[in-house]
Amino acid sequence: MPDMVPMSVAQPQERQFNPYSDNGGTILAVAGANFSVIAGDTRQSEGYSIQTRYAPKVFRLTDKAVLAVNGFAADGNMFVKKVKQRLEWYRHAHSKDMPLRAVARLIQSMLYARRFFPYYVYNILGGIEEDGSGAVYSFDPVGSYEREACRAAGAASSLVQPFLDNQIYFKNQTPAPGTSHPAHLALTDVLALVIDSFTSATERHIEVGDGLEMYVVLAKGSPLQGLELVQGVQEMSTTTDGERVFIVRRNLKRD
Amino acid sequence: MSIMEYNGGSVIAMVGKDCVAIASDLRLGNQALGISSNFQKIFPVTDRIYVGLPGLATDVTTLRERFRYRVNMYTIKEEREIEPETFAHLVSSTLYEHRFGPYFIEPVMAGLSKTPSGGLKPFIAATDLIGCLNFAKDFVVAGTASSKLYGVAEGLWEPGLEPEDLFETISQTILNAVDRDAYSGWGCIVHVITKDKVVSRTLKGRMD
Amino acid sequence: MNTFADRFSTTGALAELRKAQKAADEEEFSDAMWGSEAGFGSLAKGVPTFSVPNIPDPTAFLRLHTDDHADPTCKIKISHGTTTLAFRFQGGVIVAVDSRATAGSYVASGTVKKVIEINPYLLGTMAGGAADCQYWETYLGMHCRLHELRNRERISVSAASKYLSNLVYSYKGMGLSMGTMICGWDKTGPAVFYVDSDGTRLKGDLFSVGSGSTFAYGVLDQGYRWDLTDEEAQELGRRSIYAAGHRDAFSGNTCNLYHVKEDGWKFIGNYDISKMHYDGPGNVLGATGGGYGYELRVEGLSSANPPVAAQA
Amino acid sequence: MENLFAITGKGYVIVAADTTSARSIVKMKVDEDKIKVLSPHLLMAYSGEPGDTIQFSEYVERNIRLFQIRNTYPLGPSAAASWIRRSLAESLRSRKPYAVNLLLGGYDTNKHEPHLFWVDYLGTMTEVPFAAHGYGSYFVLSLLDRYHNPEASLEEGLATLKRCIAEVTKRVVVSPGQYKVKVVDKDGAREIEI
Amino acid sequence: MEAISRAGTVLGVLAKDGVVLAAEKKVTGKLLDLSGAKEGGYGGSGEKIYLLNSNIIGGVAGITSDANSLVNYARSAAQRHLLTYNEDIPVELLAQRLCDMKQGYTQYGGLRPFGVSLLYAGYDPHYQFQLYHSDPSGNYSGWKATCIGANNGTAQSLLKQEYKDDLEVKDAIGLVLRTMSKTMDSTTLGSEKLEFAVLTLDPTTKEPKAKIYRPAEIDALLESEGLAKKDEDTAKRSA
Amino acid sequence: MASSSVYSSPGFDFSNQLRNNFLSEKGLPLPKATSTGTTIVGCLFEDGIVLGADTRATEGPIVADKNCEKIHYISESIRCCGAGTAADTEFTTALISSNIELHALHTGRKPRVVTAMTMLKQMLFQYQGHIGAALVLGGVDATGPNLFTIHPHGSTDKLPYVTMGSGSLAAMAVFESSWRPNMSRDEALTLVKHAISAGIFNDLGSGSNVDACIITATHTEMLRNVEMPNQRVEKEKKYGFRRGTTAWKRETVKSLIVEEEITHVLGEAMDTT
Repeated sequence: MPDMVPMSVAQPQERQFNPYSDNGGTILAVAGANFSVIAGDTRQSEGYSIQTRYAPKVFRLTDKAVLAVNGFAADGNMFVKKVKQRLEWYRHAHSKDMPLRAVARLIQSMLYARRFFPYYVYNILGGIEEDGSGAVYSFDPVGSYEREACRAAGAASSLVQPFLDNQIYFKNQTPAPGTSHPAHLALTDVLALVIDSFTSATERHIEVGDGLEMYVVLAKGSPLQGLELVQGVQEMSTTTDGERVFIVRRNLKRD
Repeated sequence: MSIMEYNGGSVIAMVGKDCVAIASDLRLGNQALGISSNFQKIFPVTDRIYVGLPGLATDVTTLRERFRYRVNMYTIKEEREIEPETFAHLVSSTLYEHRFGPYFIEPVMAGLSKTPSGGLKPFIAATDLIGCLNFAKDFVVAGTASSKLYGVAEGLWEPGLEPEDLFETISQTILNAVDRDAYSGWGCIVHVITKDKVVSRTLKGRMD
Repeated sequence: MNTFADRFSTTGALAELRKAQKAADEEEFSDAMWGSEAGFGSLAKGVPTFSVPNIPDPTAFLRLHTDDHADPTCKIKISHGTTTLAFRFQGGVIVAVDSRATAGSYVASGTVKKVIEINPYLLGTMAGGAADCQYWETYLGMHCRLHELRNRERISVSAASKYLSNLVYSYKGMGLSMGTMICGWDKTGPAVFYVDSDGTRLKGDLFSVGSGSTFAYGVLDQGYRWDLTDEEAQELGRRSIYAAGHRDAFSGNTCNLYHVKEDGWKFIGNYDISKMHYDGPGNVLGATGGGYGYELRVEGLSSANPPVAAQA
Repeated sequence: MENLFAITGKGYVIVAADTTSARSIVKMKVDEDKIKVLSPHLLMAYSGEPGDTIQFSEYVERNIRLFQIRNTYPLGPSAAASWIRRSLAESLRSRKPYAVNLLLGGYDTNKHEPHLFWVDYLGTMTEVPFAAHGYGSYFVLSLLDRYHNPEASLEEGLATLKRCIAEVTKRVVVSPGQYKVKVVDKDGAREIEI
Repeated sequence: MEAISRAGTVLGVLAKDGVVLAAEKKVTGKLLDLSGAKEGGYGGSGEKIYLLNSNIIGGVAGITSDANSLVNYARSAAQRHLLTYNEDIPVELLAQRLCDMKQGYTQYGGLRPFGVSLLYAGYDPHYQFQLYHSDPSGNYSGWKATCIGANNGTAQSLLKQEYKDDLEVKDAIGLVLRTMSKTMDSTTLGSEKLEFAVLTLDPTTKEPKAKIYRPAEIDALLESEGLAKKDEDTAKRSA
Repeated sequence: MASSSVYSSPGFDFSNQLRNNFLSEKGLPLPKATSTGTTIVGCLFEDGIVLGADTRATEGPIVADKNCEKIHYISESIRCCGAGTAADTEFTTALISSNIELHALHTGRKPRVVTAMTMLKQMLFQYQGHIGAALVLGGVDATGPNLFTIHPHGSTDKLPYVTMGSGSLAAMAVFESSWRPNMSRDEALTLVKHAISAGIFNDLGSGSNVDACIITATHTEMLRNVEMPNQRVEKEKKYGFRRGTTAWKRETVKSLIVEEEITHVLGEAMDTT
């Protein structure tokens, strides 16, 4: 990465092979009982400058799987392309979409194949499992992965994740006497939390902003759960009888 | 591993309705090793001013003693208690004096200042390690968990919180932030300063 | 001394890797990809292949971009820090681990599964690079199954650990990081083997691996006996992981406890370390009741020794 | 590798230090006393950079003694600890800082309480019920979390100390063989054989 | 010395659970601006009794300007001790510090000694409650009850008669006020002529707590002791 | 060590430097101070000068202060915008402000902008760039309006329109395309707002609000937060907690209304009542 600090002291030049750059941004995914929400901002930056205000970080892989990638944009785009290619092959060979569980393992082996020349990408895979439950899988750059209920990654992950711990897992909150915390949140609550997470991150992290894209994956046969009332929702699914994918867009601050 | 992370520790201060709150964790570490789970980083300056000193622990003690000395001398000479604004500048200039060999501390101050009409007004401030003052209207944070604190506080803080609600908000903020920080934690303490009392509570935080 | 050896030993491995990479480049778009092998396809060939940057010293490249100790600003953070332990006793093997993953000072996850269930009779633990452990132990599981199919009997713990050890040893110097304990029950009874990415493989009764291992040893050594009852042994495992989770900044969150017996392993439970501190592990076998935390244990006790007269 | 341990109990502090003085890979001396009796009710165990340890501990010893001569009463444990910490913190700002880690055990004869302070070479100080310096601390702190009892009798305290020493001897690669143990209580400071 | 014997009386009595200090104000008058004094102020309202550190109060007799300078010195010395040892300065040590300085001024030509005597009433964990006296030459001594300033001889002998060991603070307060009322030049005793302070232990924190009385509180106290203005008969009777 | 007075001697104290070198030799890198990524600008118009600044202060990629003040007071008709290390700009301008005041009292004349500029450049040059202050200094004096930039190493420029900080390129682009000599006051203010906005929106180091200051021979007008294009939208949810949500172990209440206002905390505050 070129040194952006204008007043830095000259250092001895060293030629090193550095194919990586950090393009900022943040992604986040939350799994519900029968849905999952996968979101990312759309700013792509390098150092102090914005490369583009609209570079999607979240991609629909199939009707039941959505992948968010964050880190080095070039690696990320290439990686998504390759995953999509593998899924396409799978569809041709098996005439069905690859189950989410299998997509997760596929992504692990694809990332680990580059163990010695890693993709600089943090992946979060969200979608619906074969049993109809919402699921989120998070990956590190070399492929270790884990199924979780919510996960933030990228530049502002350390700002967003503890907030989600508190609001989604109810960490450190004692329930009112005689009650207990709900196991799953409603879709509209999750969407509100996601939007607030991103507006908060935009306030305090310079690399987050411009736009927000939220994908919602609904389990097969699940009702819309208030999604129809959300302003600007758009359906992306290819079929109407399987899992359904929706996208919701919001503006974020541009400073 | 930055030197600010050597001993760990974080502090946050928040403004409420006619009150302020300041909270810190209680860990003293030696890098990854926890040494003490009762290391105070917040000290009373006067009745209505508290200062939190997260950073290198040796400087926590040294600066605490220095500030106490300078404030006591101020009180002796001026024959009145120091005001939070004045104290903030005392802190700031003490740190900037060491511009080229700084103390590794990022102080956070919270207090109630007297208004000309005789009322009390919430005051919070923070400085970086060389004394650049930041007078925020909502909250200020510092320490190893600062980025986590910013994120949670930005989400949870609302204007006009009553003392008891402010206690809940600041407690939830610091507890969840330090749980995501390896170098902070081991219990937290919260001080809520109102016009007629200071309530200090030790929280039941994660001990790992 | 290490770097000296590295410089002269990596060349051989490198050439191998280059060859492998060439194969991989061709492999990636080969016919196999179209079939059902997609995903683990490359594994069926015996040794998986890896792409390597086309530069003189890929190891240095990897170190430059992933090792956060050498350069805190490096981009690819590989999570470190862990406490895992396993010990053998008369009733089998106890395996206990924490669940925290950290990247720098950030606690990246508090729910990591650091026990890898290789098959119903074998467990592997995870310390060091999470991906390295996950991947190679999954890979080991595949080969254990192949062994069973070929030889009509379960692989011994010793053989499985040797297989893993040989695998990672072939990548020595390339930057793999793995410290694992392979635990199981075979014809010889309960067995624990320690295997790491340097190629070390040790048979023993009691091991603890990771940044918090010293704290675990402190409690484990004092309470360990061969003739522990099952309950005592499980309690000792929990208590040791708690000790490490408490003192070590890079360990904590929860403790996962497994017990390997003759008929395979059994998951005993997941215990929150903070809850163990304040309330103890709950109503479980072997628990002594009450929180493990020091200040809870000594509540109301005082070292002050006022003379009797002064008290009166 | 040097190890210092200290444990408080009912009305006393036990301070233990290994007795080896090493240079490179050689043990130069195996019966070195690393615990100074600073005043009738104050003990200081030290480890760190060879040379600095002796110079600093003697400097402290003489100054604490001087205070006592000048002012007819000895400094209390916490006042002494504060002064020592300050000396270390100030030395850190000098051309040649002392790299010395300390454990200060004392008995407050006014309040009838034992006090134990953990001080490192940066001048970090905290009061604790038990403490350790050196690689041994990574093993014994968890052990003491489990076994330490603030109301233990001296015998029980020494038994816990023996556990610590046994653990370190078992697990640390280069562990010192012998330890010197001193205890301070209402009757003053004295050495104990274990 | 001359100045001291003419200065307002300062009187101190040590009790087993506290120390009491009282002083006679000389500078009085309708025109004196006492608006600052009403607040209580940091260093005592008037001219005679000062808080030297949170565990020590001092009473001065002598040249007021010298006294101010010494009080400042004492406060700095106490703060320096707090800075180095993180504990309140022991009472005797503070007396020593001041005497070291006072003595220095007697030794060199061209420098005038301080024309001030002081009483130090304080608490520390070493010797509990203490009362010291220091004179311009740099001597200091500990007392159970003593007096400096005008008429100190009379007061001393009165104290000698009336002092009993195991005195409690409330008895000491009475003793001090009665003695003051007899020794003071003026016939009436009231807040405009008297400064008064007590050092005790805070019952909850067990830390020393100094209380320098406000004018209104002094009057109230005198009232309760039956020594209020123009009430000398009662005073005599109770004595 | 601390002097016995609250008023310590002026100047820097280097006593920690040896220690910090010692610590960094031990492999503990020294931390970074708050810096203002910043866009600051200034331009001439027919009656005087307009200065402008954004209000974001950053610590690495984190926004430390969303609404800080970067236009500092030097004298009634001289102001100075600061970019770079925040504490340095703050204290350098404060020091020069006080020196200018003394200078004005000494000479009995209104201070000149060049005087302030010379003081600043001499100070910065003396510290060889170690004081990281990049400044835009503007004001009106007896010689008319003057506008300078001062770089951290002490070099200066005198130009009709200037920009500094990480957003300087974005802001300069606006000036280059639209600045004309002898603009009116409103035109100049609008131009400055545009230039700062360009920095706010296109440079990640700059953000939040626009501050401006218009200085003419007779009058100085500080327009704090003259534009606020980045107000946070209302949150989707309320995040109040039920009282009793947080578990706590111990509570102490220090009452401040009783007559004895202070409880004793080891020599902390002194009791006088």
